[in-house]
Amino acid sequence: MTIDHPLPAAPEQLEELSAEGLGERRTPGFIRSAILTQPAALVGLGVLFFFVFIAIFGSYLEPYSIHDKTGPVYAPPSSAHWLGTDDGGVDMLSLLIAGTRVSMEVGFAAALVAMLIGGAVGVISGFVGGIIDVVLMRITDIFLVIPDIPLMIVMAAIFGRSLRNIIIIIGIIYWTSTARLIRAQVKSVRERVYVKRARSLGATNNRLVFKHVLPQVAPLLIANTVLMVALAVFAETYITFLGLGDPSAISWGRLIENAFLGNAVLNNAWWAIVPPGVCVTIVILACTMVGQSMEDALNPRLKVGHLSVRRFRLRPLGGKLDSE
Amino acid sequence: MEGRADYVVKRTLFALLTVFVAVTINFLLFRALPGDAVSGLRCQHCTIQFKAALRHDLGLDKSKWEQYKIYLKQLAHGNLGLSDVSHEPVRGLLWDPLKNTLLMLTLGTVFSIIFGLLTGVVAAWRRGTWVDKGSLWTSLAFYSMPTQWLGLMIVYFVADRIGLPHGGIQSPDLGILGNPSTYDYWKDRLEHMILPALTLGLVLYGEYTLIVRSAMLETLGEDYVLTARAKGLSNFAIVRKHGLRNAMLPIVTLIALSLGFIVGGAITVEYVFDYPGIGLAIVDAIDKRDYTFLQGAFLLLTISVILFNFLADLLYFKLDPRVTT
Amino acid sequence: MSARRMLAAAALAAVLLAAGCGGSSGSSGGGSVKQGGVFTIGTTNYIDTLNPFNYIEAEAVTAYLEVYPELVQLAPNLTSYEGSYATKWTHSADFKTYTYTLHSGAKWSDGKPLTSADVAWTANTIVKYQNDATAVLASSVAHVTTVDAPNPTTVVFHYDAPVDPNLVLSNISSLYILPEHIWGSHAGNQGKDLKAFRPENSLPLVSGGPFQITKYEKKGTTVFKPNPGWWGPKPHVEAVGLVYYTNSDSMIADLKSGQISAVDQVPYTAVNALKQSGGLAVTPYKYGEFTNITWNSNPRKPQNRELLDPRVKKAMSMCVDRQQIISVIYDGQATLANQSVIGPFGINWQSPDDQKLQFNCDQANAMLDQLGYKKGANGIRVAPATTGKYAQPAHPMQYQIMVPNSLDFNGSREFSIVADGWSKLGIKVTQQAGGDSAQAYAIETDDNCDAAKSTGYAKFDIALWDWFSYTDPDFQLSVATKGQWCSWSDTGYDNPSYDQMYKQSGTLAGAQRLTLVQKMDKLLSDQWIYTFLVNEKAISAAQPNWAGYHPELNGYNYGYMTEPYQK
Amino acid sequence: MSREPILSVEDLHVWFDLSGGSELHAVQGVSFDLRPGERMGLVGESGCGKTTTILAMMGLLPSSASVAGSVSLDGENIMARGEDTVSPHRWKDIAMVFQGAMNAFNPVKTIGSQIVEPMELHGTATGKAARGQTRELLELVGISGDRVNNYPHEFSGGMRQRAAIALALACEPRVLLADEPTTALDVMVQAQILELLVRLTRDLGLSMILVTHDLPVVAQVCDRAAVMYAGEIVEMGAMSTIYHDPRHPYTRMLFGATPDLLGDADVISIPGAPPRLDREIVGCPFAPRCDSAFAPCATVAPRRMETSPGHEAVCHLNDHVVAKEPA
Repeated sequence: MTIDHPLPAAPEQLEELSAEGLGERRTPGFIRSAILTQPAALVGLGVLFFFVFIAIFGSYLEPYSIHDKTGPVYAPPSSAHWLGTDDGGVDMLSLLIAGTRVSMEVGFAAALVAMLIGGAVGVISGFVGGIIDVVLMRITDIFLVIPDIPLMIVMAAIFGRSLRNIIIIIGIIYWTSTARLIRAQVKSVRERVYVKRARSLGATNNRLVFKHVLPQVAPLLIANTVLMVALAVFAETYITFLGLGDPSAISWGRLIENAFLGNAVLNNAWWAIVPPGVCVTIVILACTMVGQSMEDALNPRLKVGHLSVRRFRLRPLGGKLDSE
Repeated sequence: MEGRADYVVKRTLFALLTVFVAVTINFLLFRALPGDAVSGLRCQHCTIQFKAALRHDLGLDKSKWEQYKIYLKQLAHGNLGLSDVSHEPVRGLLWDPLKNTLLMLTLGTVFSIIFGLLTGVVAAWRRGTWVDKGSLWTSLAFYSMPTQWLGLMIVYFVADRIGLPHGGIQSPDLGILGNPSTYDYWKDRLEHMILPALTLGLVLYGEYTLIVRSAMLETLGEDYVLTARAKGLSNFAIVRKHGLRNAMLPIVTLIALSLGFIVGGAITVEYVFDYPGIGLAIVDAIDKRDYTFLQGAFLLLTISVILFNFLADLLYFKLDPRVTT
Repeated sequence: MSARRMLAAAALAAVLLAAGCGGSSGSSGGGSVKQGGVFTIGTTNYIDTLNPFNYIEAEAVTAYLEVYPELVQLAPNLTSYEGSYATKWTHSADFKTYTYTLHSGAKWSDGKPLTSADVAWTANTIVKYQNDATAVLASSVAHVTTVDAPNPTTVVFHYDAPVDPNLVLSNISSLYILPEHIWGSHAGNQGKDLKAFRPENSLPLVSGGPFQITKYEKKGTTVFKPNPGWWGPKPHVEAVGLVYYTNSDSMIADLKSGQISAVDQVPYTAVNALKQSGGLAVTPYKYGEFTNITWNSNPRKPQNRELLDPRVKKAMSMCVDRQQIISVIYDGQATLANQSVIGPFGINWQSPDDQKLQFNCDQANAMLDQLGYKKGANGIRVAPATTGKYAQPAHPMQYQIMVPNSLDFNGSREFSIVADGWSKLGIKVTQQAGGDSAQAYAIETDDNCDAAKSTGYAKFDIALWDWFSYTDPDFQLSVATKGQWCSWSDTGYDNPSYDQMYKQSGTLAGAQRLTLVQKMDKLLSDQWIYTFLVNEKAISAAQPNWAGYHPELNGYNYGYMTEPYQK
Repeated sequence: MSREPILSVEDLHVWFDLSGGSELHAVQGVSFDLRPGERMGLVGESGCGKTTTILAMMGLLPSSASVAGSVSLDGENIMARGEDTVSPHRWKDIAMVFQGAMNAFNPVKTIGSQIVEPMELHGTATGKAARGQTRELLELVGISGDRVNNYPHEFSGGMRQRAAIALALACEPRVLLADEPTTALDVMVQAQILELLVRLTRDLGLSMILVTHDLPVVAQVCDRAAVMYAGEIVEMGAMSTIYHDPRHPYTRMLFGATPDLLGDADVISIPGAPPRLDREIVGCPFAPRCDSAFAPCATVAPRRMETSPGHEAVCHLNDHVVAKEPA
């Protein structure tokens, strides 16, 4: 689990950092304010909404059919084809829009799968504790070490090429870091006063989990899921590029693969190479910005830097006093 | 001190357990395929009887549990089976590409670690300045790029401009009329290695800069850094004596954990650059559905990643006197 | 990815290439022939082994033709055979004995004599272990009982049945004659040692052909240098380098930068770029690959049995826009295929009465309407319920099409064109990925495939496929027999009277055989077990300072490497 | 108490930049003198600016801080040119025992090497001599000299605090700033550490500022105390005077307050919370929590008054008692 966070944390650290800064019960508007106060998060969110919009309404926006040859092979961008055409004379812009749909679908669905598995394991492990916790965390540790990408390749090669399989494979490979993060959170929430109070008042475990623990863990889970979307989009391009993608689905990964197999480089067709990669990069950046901003807000783990080029400044007293 | 010995024992056991789990997953995954290695065979003489005999020869008529035991036993002897395609021992088929990959990977990784450390430390040190912001965004961008795409971009925009080959491992005309000199040979090799190593290096560079920066920031926020400053140490001395050494702890762990990613990156990079390493061999095996080879390659990669993680654990042990469990 | 397709099943790879061979009838005349120079050929196929009992990759044959002698080879016209190590040949009146006269005074590159004894040893060894260790080359001696070497320049092949000369030559052209003094000691252990022998470990290889292999890198460069003891026409070059690339992009880049002399197959997507870059000779040439839709034609097929009806298949075929396929996938470098299983190289054997396929969706719709396949509310046609042994309920006409990923053209794109056409007919198809051809075959034939019990071919409906064409129709015709069930048969076609005709065709020669072959061809055409789409053209490119490069000879004729020369 | 002050802080202000452009006025005109051999307590709740004050004196504030005022050592204003003038005196003349000695030591280096570090840096001792001194220092604070090569995690909390004191003494400073040296230690250990500090200042002739939230501790240890509230010193004087006659309700309440039962938090059980320092305060900052507040408290800021010689307070209650302002 190495490409999940841009500022990833070692397993040992995961525990610490999520336990920090969580002293009090969070209000529901927390996420909103966490995002709205950070420009990077706002920009990221805007970008994500844009791509989600394209994904949903893309079929109305595609200028041409993605199955038809509507121009010459590798035609450069023109007024008829804004992003030129590919090795089959198919309109690149239409392909890019169609690719958005599939890539976003895989991204969000796989992240959801990872969130469900990781969240469930994390909550159970953190809430129940004891031997179950030990066993689940040992399993998580092991999967954390087994290299994800080779495992993903093998699974994709074995289970066959369909979108559903890819979503499941990505999901079941990336749940581990979520599980660790959530477990640490749940553990700290469980020890908090109001949860203890609820427990002493006789709340059932179910009620405790759904009424008290989950709402507190949710923001972190959502932040983690947003980061996971980036990971899933990335993984999809990876699997697809190796020829293990869904053959009937046009995704960004597929377009990169097409550019490679279709000799776009030889044909000097930068328009077939650049756009899909730029889209992937932008979406991953956007997810990272949103997810990271949320996590930072949840875990203010970066303390004051004691070291900096700029030291404290001296200020003449008079000026300050004037303004008082 | 007893606790420290325990640590080594525990990490060793954990590494062994992980290897065992990986081996088991490997066995189970490939048994999840519909049919077996024999049912996919097609040939004039592949009668039902022939297939049954072959199944017997390969031990496929035994129970899964028996097969699993045999598999483990074979592995213990270093036997990874015969390729489904070429029928040669997989162990031998892995060796040549592995050598090529290791060279390229080392070049790329060393590049990225050196530059990642440098820029990460500088960014953390100059936190909030344009140096920090610039390097943060650069590394985030590289980190977000699909490796294969970055490779294509480099082939398209860079290769011809700086006169390096688009791919391959040596020039096609090298050594046809006699053996090249050692110098020519290695110069040619290096020329073919630079771009794939650069691609891999850039992606890793992005990741490592981010890792190092955040680890350094965290370390520089620690109380003992304030103590060091109070003692009168210069900034450079603080970074060198107190910052880096302590930041190395998370960095070592994270770099070890990123090995899976390096391996993954190497696969696409080799594919894009037509570099005949283990990654290209894997792509080829995927293409030909050479499952035994894939199985062997997966095991090799997994075990080496586990091994490196274990080494990182030991390094951690060396770096951090606190570790006990 | 790979320009020529990988043959998955080792045992029968040779069959595919059986038709290969031809003669180098000195086409290097005209112009000034400069001797020397290094000719490097880029290819996306590799020589997997120099042991012909073990090879899988078609590129290996390229090497065998240059280092192991053959009795005959395919002539440069690619339709007839010419002598190679054999100077002439005759057959008995009953077509059961073939006698070849060999070059005299031939030598292996290590100076040992090359004689009929080597031919007899090689052929007899293959016959002896043909069901196991030598199965890869078994087809080259199909029906052979024994081979005699009455004197050093005569070799006699005895067959257990009459075999047509065209078929014999076709088969014998892939008999790679091995030096007995090297190989003889490796025939132990029931012949199993033959497969284990690695001739590439001691280079230069002992050669009886125009070249010696001095350097071999499986996935790198293999170097051929002229064999000084070779008895045939001398190569013009100082050396030939066969350079393997997995990535056509870097191959073409090397060609453009002048690092290699020629490329045998330029990917269709790179043709225009090469033409525009100028300077290179970009040439289309005759190629044997033809593509098709495969229909599951197993008469016991349990579901979607409407697809057994030739009229339905014909109607559906009529709404596949083959021109669109040619323009989108091949960038124009292909032609419409005849509806004949025999393929473009065997055009002389095709029946003149084969089905003709016109692109006409309206008529196709009318035909389906007439056949009673009415469109449902969702616009998808419904196949009505049937009764009888294979009763099936009424069901919508929606199918899965299997697309193997080892096709050397863009299969997904072809699928989408086919699917587009059929959607106009109210027929819905989805793409089923099938791995490479071996795995796709495995899906087609099912796990429990058994010709004796007539099990298998029960699950799939339609596949996109391609075949390679030969000058002799025998192999293609055999594919539709029950004998090829669970093996090369991709359709599951099972017609005893057809099998009877095939059996008979093996014992006929001359005009009689032609008549029967055409009858069989027409039968298959009428049954629409395949819908043939296009004949591919291959395109080669070479540096302008080279001449005499005939890429079409690759795999058929040693002239592939002996003829190129510097202008 | 007639000797010249060794350290003199005059009208010290510290502001922190906050995100969004606003500022936090953390220290608002603090002035006090420290004489040789004197132990002074700086007392107040969490966030009152006491730690910021001593960090400012050491020049250890982060770049988000700006500082005004003067800090004079032997009459020389070491704050005159910021970092440049502070740094030569740091650790050599003024050393510090940090709050939470848990983290004041680098966990991956031995205690000994960390004590040697400033000696070699400032050239007070090098090589073998430095190592010898380190052993002596450890013995001085009550740790066996054989433990120089131990790592911080091998020390108990109390030992680590002792080691931190040894570290502070490494360059033989004249002024020791101790920031909550006993927080997070159990009561027995606390007493031992305080005793050690008293002994050391007496034996070595050190001046010390003890920063704490625990007024009774100050009463035990110090000669003089300054009570801080909301960035200001609200009462300052000899310990005995303050103890017997507190002239600010906050001081009185601090004496009455018991530390948090868990003993780990810097919490004082006075109802209400201190005011926010990023806004302007009208009237007396303590008024909302004061049990003796009356009319002028809400609108008029009280002035500093000398209630008796050497005893100052900032409270309206003293308005009618004393007419004399401090010089």
